[in-house]
Amino acid sequence: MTMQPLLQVKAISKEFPVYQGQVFKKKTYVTQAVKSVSFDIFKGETFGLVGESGCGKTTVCRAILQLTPLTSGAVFYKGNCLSGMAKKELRKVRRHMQIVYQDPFASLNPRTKVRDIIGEPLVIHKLTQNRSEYKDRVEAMMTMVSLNPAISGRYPHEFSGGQRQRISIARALTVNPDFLVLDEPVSSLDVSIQAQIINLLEEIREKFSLTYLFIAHDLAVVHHISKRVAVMYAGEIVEIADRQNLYGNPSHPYTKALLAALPIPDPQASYKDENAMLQGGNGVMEHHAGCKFYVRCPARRHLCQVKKPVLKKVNQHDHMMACHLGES
Amino acid sequence: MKRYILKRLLYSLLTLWLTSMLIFAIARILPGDPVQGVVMASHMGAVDNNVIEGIRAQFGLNQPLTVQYLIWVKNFISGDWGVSIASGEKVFDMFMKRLPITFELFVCSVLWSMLIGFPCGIISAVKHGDFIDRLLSAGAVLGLSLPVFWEGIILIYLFSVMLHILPPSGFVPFSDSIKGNLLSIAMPTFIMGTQGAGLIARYVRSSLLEVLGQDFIRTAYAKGYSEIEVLLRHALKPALLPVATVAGLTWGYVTAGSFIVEYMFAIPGLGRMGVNAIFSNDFPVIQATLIIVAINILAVNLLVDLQYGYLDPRIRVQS
Amino acid sequence: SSASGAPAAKQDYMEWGDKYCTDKPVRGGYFRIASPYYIGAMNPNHFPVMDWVTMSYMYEKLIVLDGNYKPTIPWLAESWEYINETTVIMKLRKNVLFHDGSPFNAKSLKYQMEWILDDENAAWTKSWLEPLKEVELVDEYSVKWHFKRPWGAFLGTMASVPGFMISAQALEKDAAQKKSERITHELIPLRRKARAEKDNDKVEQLQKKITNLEEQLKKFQALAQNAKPLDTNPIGTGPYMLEAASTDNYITLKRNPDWWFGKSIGKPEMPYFEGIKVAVIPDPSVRLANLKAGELDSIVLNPVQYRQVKDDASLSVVTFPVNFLVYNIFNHAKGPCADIKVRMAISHAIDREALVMGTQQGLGRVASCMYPDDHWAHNPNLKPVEYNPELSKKLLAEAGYSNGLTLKGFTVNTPEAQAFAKAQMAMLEKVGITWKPTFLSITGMIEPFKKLDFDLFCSMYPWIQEPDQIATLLYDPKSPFNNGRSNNSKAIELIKTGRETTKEDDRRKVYLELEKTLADHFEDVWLFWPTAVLASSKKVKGFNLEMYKNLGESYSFSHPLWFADGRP
Amino acid sequence: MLLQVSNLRTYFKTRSSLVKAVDDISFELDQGQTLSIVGESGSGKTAAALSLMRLIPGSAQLSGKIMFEDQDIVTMGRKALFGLRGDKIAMVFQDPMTALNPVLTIGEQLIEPYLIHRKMNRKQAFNLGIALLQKVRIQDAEKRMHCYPHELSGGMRQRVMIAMAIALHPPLIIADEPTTALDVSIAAELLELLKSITREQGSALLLITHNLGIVARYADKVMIMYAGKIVEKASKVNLYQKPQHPYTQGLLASVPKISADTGKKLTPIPGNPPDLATPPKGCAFYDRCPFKITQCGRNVPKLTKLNDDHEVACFAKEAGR
Amino acid sequence: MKNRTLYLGLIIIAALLVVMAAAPQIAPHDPEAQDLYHVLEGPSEKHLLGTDDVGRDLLSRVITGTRPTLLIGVLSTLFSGIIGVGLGLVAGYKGGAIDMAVMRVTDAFMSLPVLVVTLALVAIFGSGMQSVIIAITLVNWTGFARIVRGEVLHTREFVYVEAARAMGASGLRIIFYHLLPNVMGPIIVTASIAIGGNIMIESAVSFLGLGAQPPLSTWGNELRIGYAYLEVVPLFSIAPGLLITLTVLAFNFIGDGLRDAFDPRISQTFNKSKEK
Ligand SMILES: Nc1ncnc2c1ncn2[C@@H]1O[C@H](COP(=O)(O)OP(=O)(O)OP(=O)(O)O)[C@@H](O)[C@H]1O
Ligand SMILES: Nc1ncnc2c1ncn2[C@@H]1O[C@H](COP(=O)(O)OP(=O)(O)OP(=O)(O)O)[C@@H](O)[C@H]1O
Ligand SMILES: [Mg+2]
Ligand SMILES: [Mg+2]
Repeated sequence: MTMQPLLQVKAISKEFPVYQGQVFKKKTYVTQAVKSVSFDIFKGETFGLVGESGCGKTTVCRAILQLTPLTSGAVFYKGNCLSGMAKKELRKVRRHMQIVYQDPFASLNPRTKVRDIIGEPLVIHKLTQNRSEYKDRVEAMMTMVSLNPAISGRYPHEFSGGQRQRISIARALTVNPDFLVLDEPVSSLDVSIQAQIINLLEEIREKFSLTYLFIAHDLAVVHHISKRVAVMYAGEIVEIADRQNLYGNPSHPYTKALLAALPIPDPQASYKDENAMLQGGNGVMEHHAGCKFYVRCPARRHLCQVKKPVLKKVNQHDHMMACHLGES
Repeated sequence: MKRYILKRLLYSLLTLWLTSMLIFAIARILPGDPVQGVVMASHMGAVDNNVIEGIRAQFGLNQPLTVQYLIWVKNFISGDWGVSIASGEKVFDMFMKRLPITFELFVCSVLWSMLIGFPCGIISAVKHGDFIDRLLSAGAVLGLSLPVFWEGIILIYLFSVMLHILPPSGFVPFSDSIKGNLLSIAMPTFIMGTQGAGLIARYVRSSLLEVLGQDFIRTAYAKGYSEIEVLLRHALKPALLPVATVAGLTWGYVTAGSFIVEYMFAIPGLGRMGVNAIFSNDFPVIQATLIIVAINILAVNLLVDLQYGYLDPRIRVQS
Repeated sequence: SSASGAPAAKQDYMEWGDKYCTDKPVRGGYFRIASPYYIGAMNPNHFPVMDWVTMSYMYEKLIVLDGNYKPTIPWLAESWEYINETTVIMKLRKNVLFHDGSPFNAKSLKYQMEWILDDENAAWTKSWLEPLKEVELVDEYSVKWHFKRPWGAFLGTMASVPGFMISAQALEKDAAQKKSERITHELIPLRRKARAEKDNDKVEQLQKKITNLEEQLKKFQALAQNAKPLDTNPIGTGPYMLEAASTDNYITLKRNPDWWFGKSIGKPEMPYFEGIKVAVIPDPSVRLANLKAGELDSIVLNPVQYRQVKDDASLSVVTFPVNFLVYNIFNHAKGPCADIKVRMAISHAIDREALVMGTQQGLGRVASCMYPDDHWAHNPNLKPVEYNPELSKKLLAEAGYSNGLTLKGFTVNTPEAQAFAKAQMAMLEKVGITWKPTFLSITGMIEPFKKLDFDLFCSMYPWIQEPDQIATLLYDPKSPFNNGRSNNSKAIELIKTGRETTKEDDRRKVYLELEKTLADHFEDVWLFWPTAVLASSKKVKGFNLEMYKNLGESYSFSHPLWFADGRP
Repeated sequence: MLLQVSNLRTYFKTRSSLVKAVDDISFELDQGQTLSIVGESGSGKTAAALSLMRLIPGSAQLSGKIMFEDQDIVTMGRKALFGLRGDKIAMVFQDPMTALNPVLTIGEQLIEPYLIHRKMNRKQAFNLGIALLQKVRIQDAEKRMHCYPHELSGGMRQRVMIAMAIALHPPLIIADEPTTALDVSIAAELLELLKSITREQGSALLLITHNLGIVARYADKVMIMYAGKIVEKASKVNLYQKPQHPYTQGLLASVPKISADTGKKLTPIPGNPPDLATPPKGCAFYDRCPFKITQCGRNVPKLTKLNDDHEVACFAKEAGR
Repeated sequence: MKNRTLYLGLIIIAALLVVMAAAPQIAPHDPEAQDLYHVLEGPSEKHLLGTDDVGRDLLSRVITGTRPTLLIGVLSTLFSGIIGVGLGLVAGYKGGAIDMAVMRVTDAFMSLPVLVVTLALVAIFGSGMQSVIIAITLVNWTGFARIVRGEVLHTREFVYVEAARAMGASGLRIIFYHLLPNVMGPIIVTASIAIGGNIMIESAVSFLGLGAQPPLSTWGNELRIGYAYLEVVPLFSIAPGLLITLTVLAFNFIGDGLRDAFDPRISQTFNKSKEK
């Protein structure tokens, strides 16, 4: 693969100072939400990102779209560095990169009519000449995501979760972007609506040859939609590979654990590997030099506690992993 | 924590500095020569220009404003608050005489407003939508919306002229007679407190409604608590957080109210002194009054901010 | 003049008996009254004094006024005589003690006058004594007053603030204390300088100065021992003395058991009240409520409150004339009112009768000029300006304002003054004059006065006693209170003459002439002389309206009140 | 029978309409059993669960019968109800982020059931609380007792909720989507925990979820809800192997499977669920149903027994049988 | 349920607006016509409420007083709202140094007692309706600024705001299009309290003699003069007093109602769960 990637994420890190206090905030400590994460996304592919809740997936998305300043690292879009780009230019680039948020309830302005939500990017980027063109575009978008244009005058709270997620998608697509970040677009939906949305996303991708960064908890969903998948744990990528390799040959203990715990909708089936089940809580701050996964890892060794594993190739298929296990 | 308090204090001082400039500006751009004003107001008849000029010079009115400001700040900090133009008394002494009176009135009013405001707010939140809620809510607004002086004169006629229960006006110091003292501040306290009570009731209600709508309240019920226990053990504390802010605001309301109430009820407190000073443009007193009120309000807000941490652990500063 | 020692029994003001009061006075009780202001400084010569009523319970004047506001009644002065135009010999009452036990005599009088004249004591009354050259001691109870020039207002002045007799001992201590304070302040920088100075000569010089001051300081400190500032510890000769004071709250006075007057007329029970409590209540409605609630025994009401008490069976209500003037000032220096036609038009446009009716409940006397109709300087031949809107319109047209005239102005921001201004606005509107007064606090008025930024200003002048005072104040161009910048040369001449005329009859003529001159020039719009309303609880005894009307303040001083059964 | 619900209806009054969140449902649950409720979001699962504890707002209308240990919760007096909640029936709420009081420590909240129902003193209760935390495998239990909810991770908070629910060994535990916000490994761990506790204590578990994988693993019986009604009720195995209602079939078909051919499209149920405020006249699924017959548009189908542990409410099925 | 009070409020205000607009027509007498020989009379057939201190018809005075009273209440609220909301939005959205600066200034203004500053400013600008409005505005914007800032701090964290940024929206657009409508609820409530509060401040200022100037007459002014005659003509003070209270109540009812309409969460009742 010598192709130029559409998006390059180079060693991005993000720290959040944790502020406390009502009126006068005070920095108390720093959360390392994302730590030196790198990956490339190629045109036309769907790149899946999974990981435990709170491991920094959303933060990666926001970092890519420059919605939060990076602590270090850089993001390149079509070879241009986005970090440190002038505001005006960035706003132009943003036309081509859109995001669909995790929470369909929170990401729509509750006091804006659906037609104005979907049409807002058109207004911002001044893409339509007049009212009727605007209306046409909005209606076309709504039809595409199978929403009835007749209800364009309603407010978000009058829609169901699935419909809202479709509104978000329509909004993201109005400006014909090249790259779409999908941050858990289906997590809060039930399975049938989830299926609707996933189908819709796939259709659109084929139709407009879009590129996706797709995040989800549900490994089956990620499996279904992604070409390559990265697994995150506590702000770091611990494993990254294409779908077949990752699901067929998981290497990192955390990936193994995730796959092992995957509930299968068949009462007769049993877990793949009961031994891979994890113990201990998540999110507990671990302050040692070694692997973040150390405490919960079923295969931990002493080395893991003192030395931090780095992401490196485990086989020829660009399968990378950060664990001492692979080492001798 | 210490650092936080320090920083918070620093901000308050910064605000105070801004306030002091505002206050100085207000006091100095008031039109009219205070000295001449007092001469006119005191009906003393002929006073010639020399006398007036002499008095003016005493107050250093001929220096540039910036110099006057700096001198004022310096003196103020060192406890020399100047001399009242209207009475010739030392402003600091005037304050010390009146402070306890106004303070008593304040504390009683704030207590009273809490005593009334909290239960009303709680009941009307619990009985949300019921008749009693609407009654209490209307009552709270009424408390806010009765013009102070009007309420005052009606109460005076009711309780003093008709029923002879309370003295119509005047202040009896605590040291003279405890009963007399309490009776003499009953009506002023009631009036000042009602305003605050209205405010508190409204805020307690809405804040409690907000809390009562939250999921953890349901959790509490699920454990087997009764309504009253849920209210006391789970709802009240989180609901108090926004109310604490309002308690700070109430303090401001009470301050504003004190200016008229003290005038009406002939209570020799700071409020009345302030009003008199404004009318006679007695700027040493105006400045001192305003700065004290400002310090007072800032301090209360500071306290309110600091105790947020105790009410809400999410805000609590970790050391 | 009467002989020293015994009071002149035949004098009216001392009349005391069945003729005026059938009840027998009883002693006891605290008399509760109210004042809108706290008294302020309690040395009448200091600044400011806001409550003269309370002041007069504690201090007594040399001379008091009769029913016509003429300074004829001997009080602490027993008798006086003009030896010539610039000298008066005065005999003083004997056996009068100040509240601190020190005697009132020629020496104390002389000290007080010198104290007032001494710049260091910052007595605002100093300018009143400007014509005074010297007070010469004749014997223990007589003094000779020497003037720089003929001083017509001398007696009037002694019946006024400088005539309030103060304990010389207290004055001296007070002054000494102030001086030692001042020296202490002076010493601080000197000492610092001396310490810092390198040059030996200069150090010596400074040291000398310091020693000098230190000696003075010692002297004054010795003098000031146990001194209490007079401003808070009044020492007079009056029937009551200070018991307790709480700033802005109340003052209580207690009976002076050694009051000379009662004893001298054989009524040692005088004064009858055990004490007086003056509550400070700024709001008039609250004052009235206090009276109705039985918390006060007597108050003076606004005329507008008259309706609220006149039918109250529990109160006795009397109305009596007061020596105030309510009038409008013209701006003589600038604007349309410099034109006499305009002034006449305005004067004729105001229906004074209706004004008194509507805004004063009919309580008030329509004014012809500045001196009230019961004042000795009042000119009885002058008639109030007639209400005649037609004439007014005609005059306006003549003045060139046939299309109407807009006037600027202001007035005090009390409800009474507002009602008053509102009524006048409507009257002026009828003849085509638009007057838009703003309502200002007293201090707020000073700017527009200075800038002459008004045409017509609605005002009041209180306590018209010595005719020279009001005349000088309002119509002398040099006066800081001549706010209208009136500059009537004839009037100015007459005022000067009045000041230097010492013969009573001659003075009166001068003032009658002055009034006529002012009236002829429509110098101001004199509206009315108010009438006061006094409401008291039925228990308060001893007030005879007839006698008060005849004798004025000399009656109040000589006829103290009492409670029917010695209790409020 | 531990719990017997018959003709339960829960209607919410809103400003403009009456929302029939739960509309005439009946089911029963025995000791030691796990009953799972599955359904679209907004189909009334939470409302049904809350109704069981009468935790619905005062303005809501509740009717029917909820017989729990021979008492009817619907008509029960307040005192008895308070005695029941937490002691006999406990609930793990949907969102652990908001279900804990943010201003009280974990410990304070955890020991409340003991204080309320066992009248213990604080110290005793506190020790029991530590044991509870250990039971749900929270490390440093004693230290954690003094933490505030915001100081814990989502998974830990969910554990605390579970600990609180099992404190008094209630005969019935209701768990309302206890793992939706969590990743699979933590979810699995928590459910294992819950399951083992019910096994040990013999409690019944009412498990609400829309994750069919979880149902498959932990439930004994399954109830499918659609628009406030039960459309299918069966034992787990029956349901997965022979789903009868078209909605159930649709649900099962829409689940993506790892083993499946990745190129294939998922097969969702077309259309949207109806508005509960204005339910259609006939079957609520009518618009989206591929097998609808005329009757479906006119009448509401009743739940009918197919065999001992399978019931379905569908005219098409009835007709086809 | 709650709507009933909203309607009641609306009806009262509508009635007042009608009275305000049609004042010249419905006032039975010329409100300025004085009759100095019939002052302070009780209610009669000719004067339904009696006459005031210079013999004007009280009813007509009260009717014509509607306009300035409402104007003072509404305009000063409007102006302080504009300033306060503007600053609050900017401070809350921008954060950092701007926020800090704005909030310090706000705190400084806030720590001055409303009445005193009003008095002082009125003394500077001269008394009269304009200065009362200016004065109240200068003091009252702080409340708006604080509340709006607080709300914005909270609202700007909503994902839809970030979504707008992701779309390339400018700061101005976010502030006015996304933040402002969503903080409208608290603004409305604050405004409804403020309108009443401002009418009260005006009456207090009038009480101290610095309010609106004749011939303009506000209820506050009427009340202040009338209160001196409480015993003679009780209606002189009671009528305007009741009207003030009624108006303040009405505005508060409207505010509460509108807030409820704006904010679905408020409709929750005791022990009810959050609607999803
Ligand atoms: N604005 C913020 N301020 C402080 N900490 C933050 C902020 N945003 C995220 N974090 C922290 O950064 C970490 C990563 O958060 P992020 O939202 O990226 O996780 P996530 O992987 O998207 O989780 P989820 O699956 O729950 O969506 C968390 O610990 C979170 O608490
Ligand atoms: N307090 C309430 N007032 C009015 N309507 C309500 C109330 N609570 C729930 N509803 C409505 O009742 C219906 C059922 O809600 P419920 O919460 O039981 O759904 P659910 O099946 O639990 O959904 P989810 O999977 O999203 O949790 C929904 O339409 C909801 O809007
Ligand atoms: Mg996320
Ligand atoms: Mg639910």
